[in-house]
Amino acid sequence: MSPALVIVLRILAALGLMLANGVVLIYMLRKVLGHLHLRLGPVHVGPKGVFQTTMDVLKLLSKEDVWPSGVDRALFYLAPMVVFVPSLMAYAALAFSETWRITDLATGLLYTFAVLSIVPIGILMAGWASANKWSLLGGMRAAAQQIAYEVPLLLSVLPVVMIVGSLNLGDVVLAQDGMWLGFLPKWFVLPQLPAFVLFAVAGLVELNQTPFDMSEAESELVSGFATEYSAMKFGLLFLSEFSNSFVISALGVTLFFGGWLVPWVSSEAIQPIAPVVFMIKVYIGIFVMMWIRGTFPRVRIDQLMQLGWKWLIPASLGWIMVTGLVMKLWQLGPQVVG
Amino acid sequence: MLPDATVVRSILSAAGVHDAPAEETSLGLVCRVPGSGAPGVLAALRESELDFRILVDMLGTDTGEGIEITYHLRSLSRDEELYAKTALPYDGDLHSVWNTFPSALLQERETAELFGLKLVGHPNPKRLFTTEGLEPLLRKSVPQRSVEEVRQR
Amino acid sequence: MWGTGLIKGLAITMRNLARGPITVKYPYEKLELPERARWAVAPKFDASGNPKCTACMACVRACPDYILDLEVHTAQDKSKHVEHFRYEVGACMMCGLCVEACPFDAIEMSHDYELAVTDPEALAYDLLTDVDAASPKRARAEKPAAEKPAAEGGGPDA
Amino acid sequence: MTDPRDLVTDVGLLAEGAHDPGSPPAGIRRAPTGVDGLTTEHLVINMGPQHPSTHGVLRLIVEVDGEEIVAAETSLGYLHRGIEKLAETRRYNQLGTLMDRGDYVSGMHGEQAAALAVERLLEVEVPPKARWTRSLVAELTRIASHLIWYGTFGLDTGAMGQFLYAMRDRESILDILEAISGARMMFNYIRPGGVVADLPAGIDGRIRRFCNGFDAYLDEHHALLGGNEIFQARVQGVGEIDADTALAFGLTGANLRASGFGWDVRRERPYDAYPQLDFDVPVGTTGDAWDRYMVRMEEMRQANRMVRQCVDGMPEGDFTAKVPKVIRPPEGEVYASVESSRGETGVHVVSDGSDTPYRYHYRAPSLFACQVLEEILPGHLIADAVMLIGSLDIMLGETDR
Repeated sequence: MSPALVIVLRILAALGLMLANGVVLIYMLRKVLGHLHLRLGPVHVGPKGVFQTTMDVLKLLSKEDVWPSGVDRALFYLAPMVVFVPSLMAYAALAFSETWRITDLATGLLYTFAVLSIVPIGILMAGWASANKWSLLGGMRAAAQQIAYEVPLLLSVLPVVMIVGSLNLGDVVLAQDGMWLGFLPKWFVLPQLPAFVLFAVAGLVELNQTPFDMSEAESELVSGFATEYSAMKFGLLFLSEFSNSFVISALGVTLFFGGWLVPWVSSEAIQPIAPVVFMIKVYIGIFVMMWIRGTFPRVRIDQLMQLGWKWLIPASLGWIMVTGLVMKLWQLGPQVVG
Repeated sequence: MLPDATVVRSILSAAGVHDAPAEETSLGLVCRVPGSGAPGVLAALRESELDFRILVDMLGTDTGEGIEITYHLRSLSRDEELYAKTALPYDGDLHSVWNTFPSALLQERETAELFGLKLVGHPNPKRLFTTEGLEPLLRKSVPQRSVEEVRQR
Repeated sequence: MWGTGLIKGLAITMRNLARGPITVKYPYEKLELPERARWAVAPKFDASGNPKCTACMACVRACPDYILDLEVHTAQDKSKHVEHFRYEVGACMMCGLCVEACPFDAIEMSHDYELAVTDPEALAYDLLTDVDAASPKRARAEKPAAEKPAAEGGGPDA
Repeated sequence: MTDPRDLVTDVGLLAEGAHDPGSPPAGIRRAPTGVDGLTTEHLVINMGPQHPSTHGVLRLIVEVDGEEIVAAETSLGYLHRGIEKLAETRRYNQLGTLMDRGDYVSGMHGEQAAALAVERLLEVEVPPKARWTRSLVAELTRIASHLIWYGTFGLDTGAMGQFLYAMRDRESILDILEAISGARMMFNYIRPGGVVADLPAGIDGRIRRFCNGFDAYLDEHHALLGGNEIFQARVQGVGEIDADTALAFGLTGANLRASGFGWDVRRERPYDAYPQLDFDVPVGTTGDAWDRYMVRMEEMRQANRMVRQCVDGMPEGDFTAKVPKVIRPPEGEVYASVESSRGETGVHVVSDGSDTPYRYHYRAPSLFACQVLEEILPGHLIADAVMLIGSLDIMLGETDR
């Protein structure tokens, strides 16, 4: 195969994975929220309603694309793409197994965070271009949120990087292979529990998920930045939200829960079904997000800012220092080099 | 429940309303005050020893000769209630009592709008419920649809 | 404090997930209506299939929405013939005052609650068309047998 | 004691052109300051009538500086049906159908107020069974109404679960009320003189079963929403209304009691079976949204207690007094009020001796809650405005009438 064809195939694989994820996750969200709320969720289209989301995508595709008067046409058109494309790009560095990757980037972790941080710019564009005051407020919130939470999100994963000594997501997983004291899985969530909590909170903010869905905040801002969007432009905004939750969940699994590894099973034995294990773990992570979404109220924007600046950033910096000190004192160097 | 009528009368005369009738009716103790004097009288009642601190309710009634405004006052410290009535001509001036009782803010707008009165001294004398140009709905001269009209819908 | 409330909340939603859905899948499953449920007005008929209505107009007068209308033709011998007993279900608020007012138990609040129609004309229809009204004397004589149960009972008698 | 004149500060700030009612909204106004040619602007935002959190069709025109509200004006009338005018052509026993549609979430209380007013005009004695039945259904309705408030208040904060759990419990109440009255919301059950029909056989067992289960569910509701730290951070200290402001603006019911003033119509002007019932009146301290939340949660527990007492102590006898079918009360004027879910729901009837009221006035507690919004909102964030509207439990059906 020519290298060009391989690249195209890889991009198509990423796109297919993203679209499939979107469809599955929206169905899953409806079912999970439904059952959490004593309801059933979709039941009509297909057995147990499995084709409901497919039909919704078809509906969105066939809907009229409304251009409200007064919108900034160029930005209004570009915004969904600026939101969608980085979400797609974020799949590139994920490690589904030792061999199953879209690309094998040495700086995978940094790259993923970098592309994900483009998403709020698209949201800000959408909010500004919509010529709607609610959208504007939503966009402004997204911008404030991004500035406040990019930092703790990155800082919270730094201790893991310090331990592993690599930004490659595959290396991070391999560093978690094995046992502590013979029975505890060598997952970073155990020694790095504070880092995981910081990562989870900052990740939820980054994803605009309840309890931090400030830029959408349907009870305050109607629908925030997405108020004026319709048809597939809305679909793209919606889809990227779900795809991002997959990416963040995958990062969490990779960094703290041993990626495709299963405790008490050797990494060679798990190799044939590694991507499946990885997906199951990611979906469990997403289920927890949905569970939180079905339970928690939303924080207020000034409380969110306070949480970010006053607590998360100092706490993550402090934890980096603690980790560094421990590594220095006990001479625990990076486990994987290069 | 009922305040002492003589006390009410003395408060009213101190406020400049002489010979104001204050009598017991099926409603309770009702005193009558002139339309333009209503804000002053209500303020006097509020500051008096009867301590009518709450304007519970306020309504207009089309009596056929004009609009009668009823203020329903309540004193919490003495657990007494008093009704003050004001007779206004059609299209007359409704003097706002919001300075004394902020709870009249919206009710005065409603009463003025639905009885076609002119609101005087109100910070925001706009219509409250209905659109501009609608007849004052609660006047008896404004008919409802008759049964025949309803049938012919 | 310290996030215990958050954990407790998650536990509560999970407990409710375990309780299972309470959904009644409406068009496939239906709840049983209680006996007193009030929905569209329906005429009642006696054993031989004749309407019990005597065209006394009590229901028409009782209706707060003016949606009942009786068009009655009175013959020479005072017997009444109902040309139309119109009922506009689209404006009916199912208050039950007409049924309470009926002295002959000739109409009832039925349990027919699936009232959505696609044709606006169908929102008003005749309860009775072109039938002889029951004679009040006979209706009164028959009434004890067809007495409404106390639970269904109308308003207090005058 | 504060002078209410001091309390009113910003009322009608937006209405500078108010004497010309046809003038357009003020739009975006430039703040006076600017640095190097840069200016900041206040934004005028139209919140409602189709905003998800304005609980119906309340319209708030808010002027915001960033997200902070600097002025607010309520605009009502999107649900105005002219109930007071319609009542002038309805006979006295038809008034309940109108009152149901005023405060449509707690219809029984409106009917009760109308019935009490007509009874006061007629001077009839209501038999004990009717009075106890009325209190029973009124308290059930109070729980149902507060459950809706609880659910939607949570929705305002962004939580979703409690809404459906509240609906589950409300559904069982509505089933009971449907079995009693024949309808789920527009009951038309309480009439002048008593109630329209006796309680159906076997309903007391159903009500007891509900009461026994509900206390546990109520604890769960409180743990789910009130125990949540995020929710506490959202509501504590938000929208504080002190007792003087509350009294000056005519707040009643739970909103007034949350401000620390324990006025309850059921206590101060007892009606129906309340003199015989044993209940506590919860009173808050600071009058913030959290206090209003706590007061309403406790009111549900007290209402449940009263329902149990009503079922246990239900006397035998007639369910209605002898009242003529066409009621022609003597000439006169009365005011009767009940403690509805939202406050003091009053009915002021002027009778001219005919079979329809000459003038029928409906004191809607939510109207007073609406006017306190203009006073309290400035200084809060938009997110707090949503909390404030939610905690005041505004019902637009009765403000607009």
